Amino acid sequence: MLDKNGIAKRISKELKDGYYVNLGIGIPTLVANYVPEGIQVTFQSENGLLGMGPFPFEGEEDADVINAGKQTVTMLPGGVYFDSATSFAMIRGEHVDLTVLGAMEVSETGDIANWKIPGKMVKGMGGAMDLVASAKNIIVAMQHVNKAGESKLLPKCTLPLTGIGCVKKIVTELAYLEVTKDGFKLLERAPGVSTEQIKNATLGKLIIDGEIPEMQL
Amino acid sequence: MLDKNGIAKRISKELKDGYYVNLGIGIPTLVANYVPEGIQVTFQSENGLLGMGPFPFEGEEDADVINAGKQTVTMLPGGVYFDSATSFAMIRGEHVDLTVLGAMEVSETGDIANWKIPGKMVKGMGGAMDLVASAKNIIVAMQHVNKAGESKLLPKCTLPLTGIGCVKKIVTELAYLEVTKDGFKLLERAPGVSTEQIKNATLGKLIIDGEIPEMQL
Amino acid sequence: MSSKIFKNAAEALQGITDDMTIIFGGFGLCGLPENCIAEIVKKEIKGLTCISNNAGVDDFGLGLLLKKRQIKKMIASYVGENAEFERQLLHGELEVELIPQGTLAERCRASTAGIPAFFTPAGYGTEVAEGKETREFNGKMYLLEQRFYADFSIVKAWKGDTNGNLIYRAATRNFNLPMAGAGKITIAEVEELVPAGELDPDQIHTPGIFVKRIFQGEKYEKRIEKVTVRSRE
Amino acid sequence: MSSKIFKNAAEALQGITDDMTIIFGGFGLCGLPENCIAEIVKKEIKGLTCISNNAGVDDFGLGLLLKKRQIKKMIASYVGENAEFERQLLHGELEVELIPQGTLAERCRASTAGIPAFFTPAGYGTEVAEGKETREFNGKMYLLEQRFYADFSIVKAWKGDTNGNLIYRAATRNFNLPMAGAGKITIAEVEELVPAGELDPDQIHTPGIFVKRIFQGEKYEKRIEKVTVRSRE
Repeated sequence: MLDKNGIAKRISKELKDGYYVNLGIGIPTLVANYVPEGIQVTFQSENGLLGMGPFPFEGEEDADVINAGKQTVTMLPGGVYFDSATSFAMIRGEHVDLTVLGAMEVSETGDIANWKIPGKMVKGMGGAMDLVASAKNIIVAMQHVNKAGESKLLPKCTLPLTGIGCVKKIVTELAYLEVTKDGFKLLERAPGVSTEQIKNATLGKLIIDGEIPEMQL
Repeated sequence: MLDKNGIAKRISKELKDGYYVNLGIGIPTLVANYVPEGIQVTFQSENGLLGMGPFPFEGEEDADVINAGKQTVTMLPGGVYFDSATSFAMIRGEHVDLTVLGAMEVSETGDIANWKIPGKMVKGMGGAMDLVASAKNIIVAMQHVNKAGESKLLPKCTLPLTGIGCVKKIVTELAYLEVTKDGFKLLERAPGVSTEQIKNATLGKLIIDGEIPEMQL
Repeated sequence: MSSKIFKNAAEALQGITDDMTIIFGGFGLCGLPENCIAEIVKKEIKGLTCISNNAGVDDFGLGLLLKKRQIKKMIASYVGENAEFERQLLHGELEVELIPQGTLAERCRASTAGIPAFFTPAGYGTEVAEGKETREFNGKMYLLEQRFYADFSIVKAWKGDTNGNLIYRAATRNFNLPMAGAGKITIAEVEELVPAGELDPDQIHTPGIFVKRIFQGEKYEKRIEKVTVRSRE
Repeated sequence: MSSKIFKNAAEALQGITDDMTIIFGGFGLCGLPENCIAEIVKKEIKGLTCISNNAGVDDFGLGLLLKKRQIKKMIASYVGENAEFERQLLHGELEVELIPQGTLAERCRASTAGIPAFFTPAGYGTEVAEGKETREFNGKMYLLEQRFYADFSIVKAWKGDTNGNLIYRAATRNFNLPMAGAGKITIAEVEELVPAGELDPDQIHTPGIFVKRIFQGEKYEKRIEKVTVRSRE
């Protein structure tokens, strides 16, 4: 079973040299800590930064340098600032290679719900709808089941959608899965997790094709 | 009767303090030489200059600093360079206060034809169609009649159109006219030109309302 | 000679009255037109429709207008971090229209650029697309989104000159740039106002033609919403 | 590590083959990707559809490709100043599509920004509108115009860094900026290539994400189309 850092670490193995990557708030943000050695990855933040670095040292925080999560950050050498229209030109124009974001539900056809729970205060979709409608490559980082123990990998989303048919991969504490036209294809088991456990935690159609390898982190 | 400089001079009286102005090639360019004292006018060139100044001194021409007519120019202090998409955002977004351009024909409803003569080599419309479709205030600077002696102020244009219902004012060697919903309204006669001469040179509907004053230049 | 220069926020905001639609620059609390917001609170202008990426926090940014019940309708992409907002919304005291962030940015840019409408993929297949025209281009589905028609745009820049040219610093460019020019009248407040000619014409982010009024803000608090730091080893 | 840096035009142009659609930056002869154009002449690539504001003059710019009959179709806003162009057009050897300049700029920007189509007023009521959808917004008529789908964009900048970030000088920004990112692959040639980190992140005009390949041009002639000067009194 993976913890949050484990999920981030598994996702980081999908990073490729030269990639431009947009990381959502939460677990996705942790992916930046596990960029494999020897490759260069540039992080985009949709409020207008490319080449985002780590948090600033104490006392060096700058109100003018924040990320999309409104946290103080730094810029790496070679980075660039731009405006919000240009930022979404990058996203909508498919110049960003990989988007990693969290989800409340994912359907077996790749629909994603992550912005609204009916009856609860709605905070807004922020940039999520643009990101999922535009990205060539979307990986969802989330828990396999919700707090009530119900599967978040469903035949059909029950919550209001953020986007349709867009999720390509999912990494949870239990598994690494691909969304195919036939359903969720199990690619890897988290360390110490059985295929049976994953099957029990997945409500949407799960494809188990042969022996499923355990993740190498 | 006005010469080219006279036409430009009459048009310059329509400039107002604080105006942003786009001048077309030919007579319109001359308007820049007659900006009334005490007012500030900023010239926009659609290839990406705001705050365009005069031609450079001999030997100071810079290949990177040209206007939309591809002539070497200079920039005044406080000027700014920008890209073509931003330039036409200024034009289309009606941020330019006045556009002055030449024409081959203008109709009594304000249609303009100035880019194409069937059977002749077509050079293209350049920025003219954007300018005439967008400007709040368009003044046409042209000769009243063409080389064959035919009126260029017509009931209907015979040449392919550049834009429809857009011309607000016309200054020719003979007159200063306004395009109204009822036709060309004669506002001023050029020095030494009679109302009769203007009537004879105008094929479109001409409105002569009372005594027509002579231009003061 | 006409001048774009105004003495302070109070003078620059002339003409803003109740029930107008106003576009506000900034992202979160970053790059906010602080002086204009404070002045609108002071002027007690009410019934506003505000277009802004966020709604501020309880005691800063547009949160200050919310607290005084000056906002009738909020058009934004993300409105978390604000308890008073939630209270007014749940009690039906506030109208809210939520828009995908990229669509919001592009609608502002379209307003500035005289583009009345454009197609975008964001929100296709979701409730955002309800009632909107959809169309396929090159095998992908898109929705038609329209520009705004706002009375004023209020933006904040780092440096400005007397011609209205603006330069933003770091991540404060955000929505300020596409919003500069988006309203009928654009007001820019700047940290430093310099004479025309002092800014490099190659480095100006917003050409002055988009800005009708400019003033140097009295002071900038520049509050940070989430201070995140790492310790020095 | 992957790198965007190429040694010269010959290497940067890898993959450009006959019958492709290529977008070229520049306005007139100002801000032209001179080295790439020279190399395409040398490579004798044929049947090209070229999207560019102008078609060069007889012996410079895209005129060099015209002379060698490498262009099948020219998409531009203004094609005067070129006798060979006129000859080929009148003899039916060349296809031409003329587009209003602002529409051309916006279609390039839309291609970069993933906007498939937008409404614009330019050309309404003229032959440019023939066969196009028209619609009224807020009492004014507009046409629907679509983005391009080009194989390559080739742009020219003043300075670039190894991350692909670009800074243009003076009026050379023109079509280069909206075209950077408009093709499937964007190639930038620059007068000076510097290491990443040397350019001020606030002053970069084209963020490197839009540029896939970059090289420092061997030399720049920067020809002037019309030298206009005033004499010193």
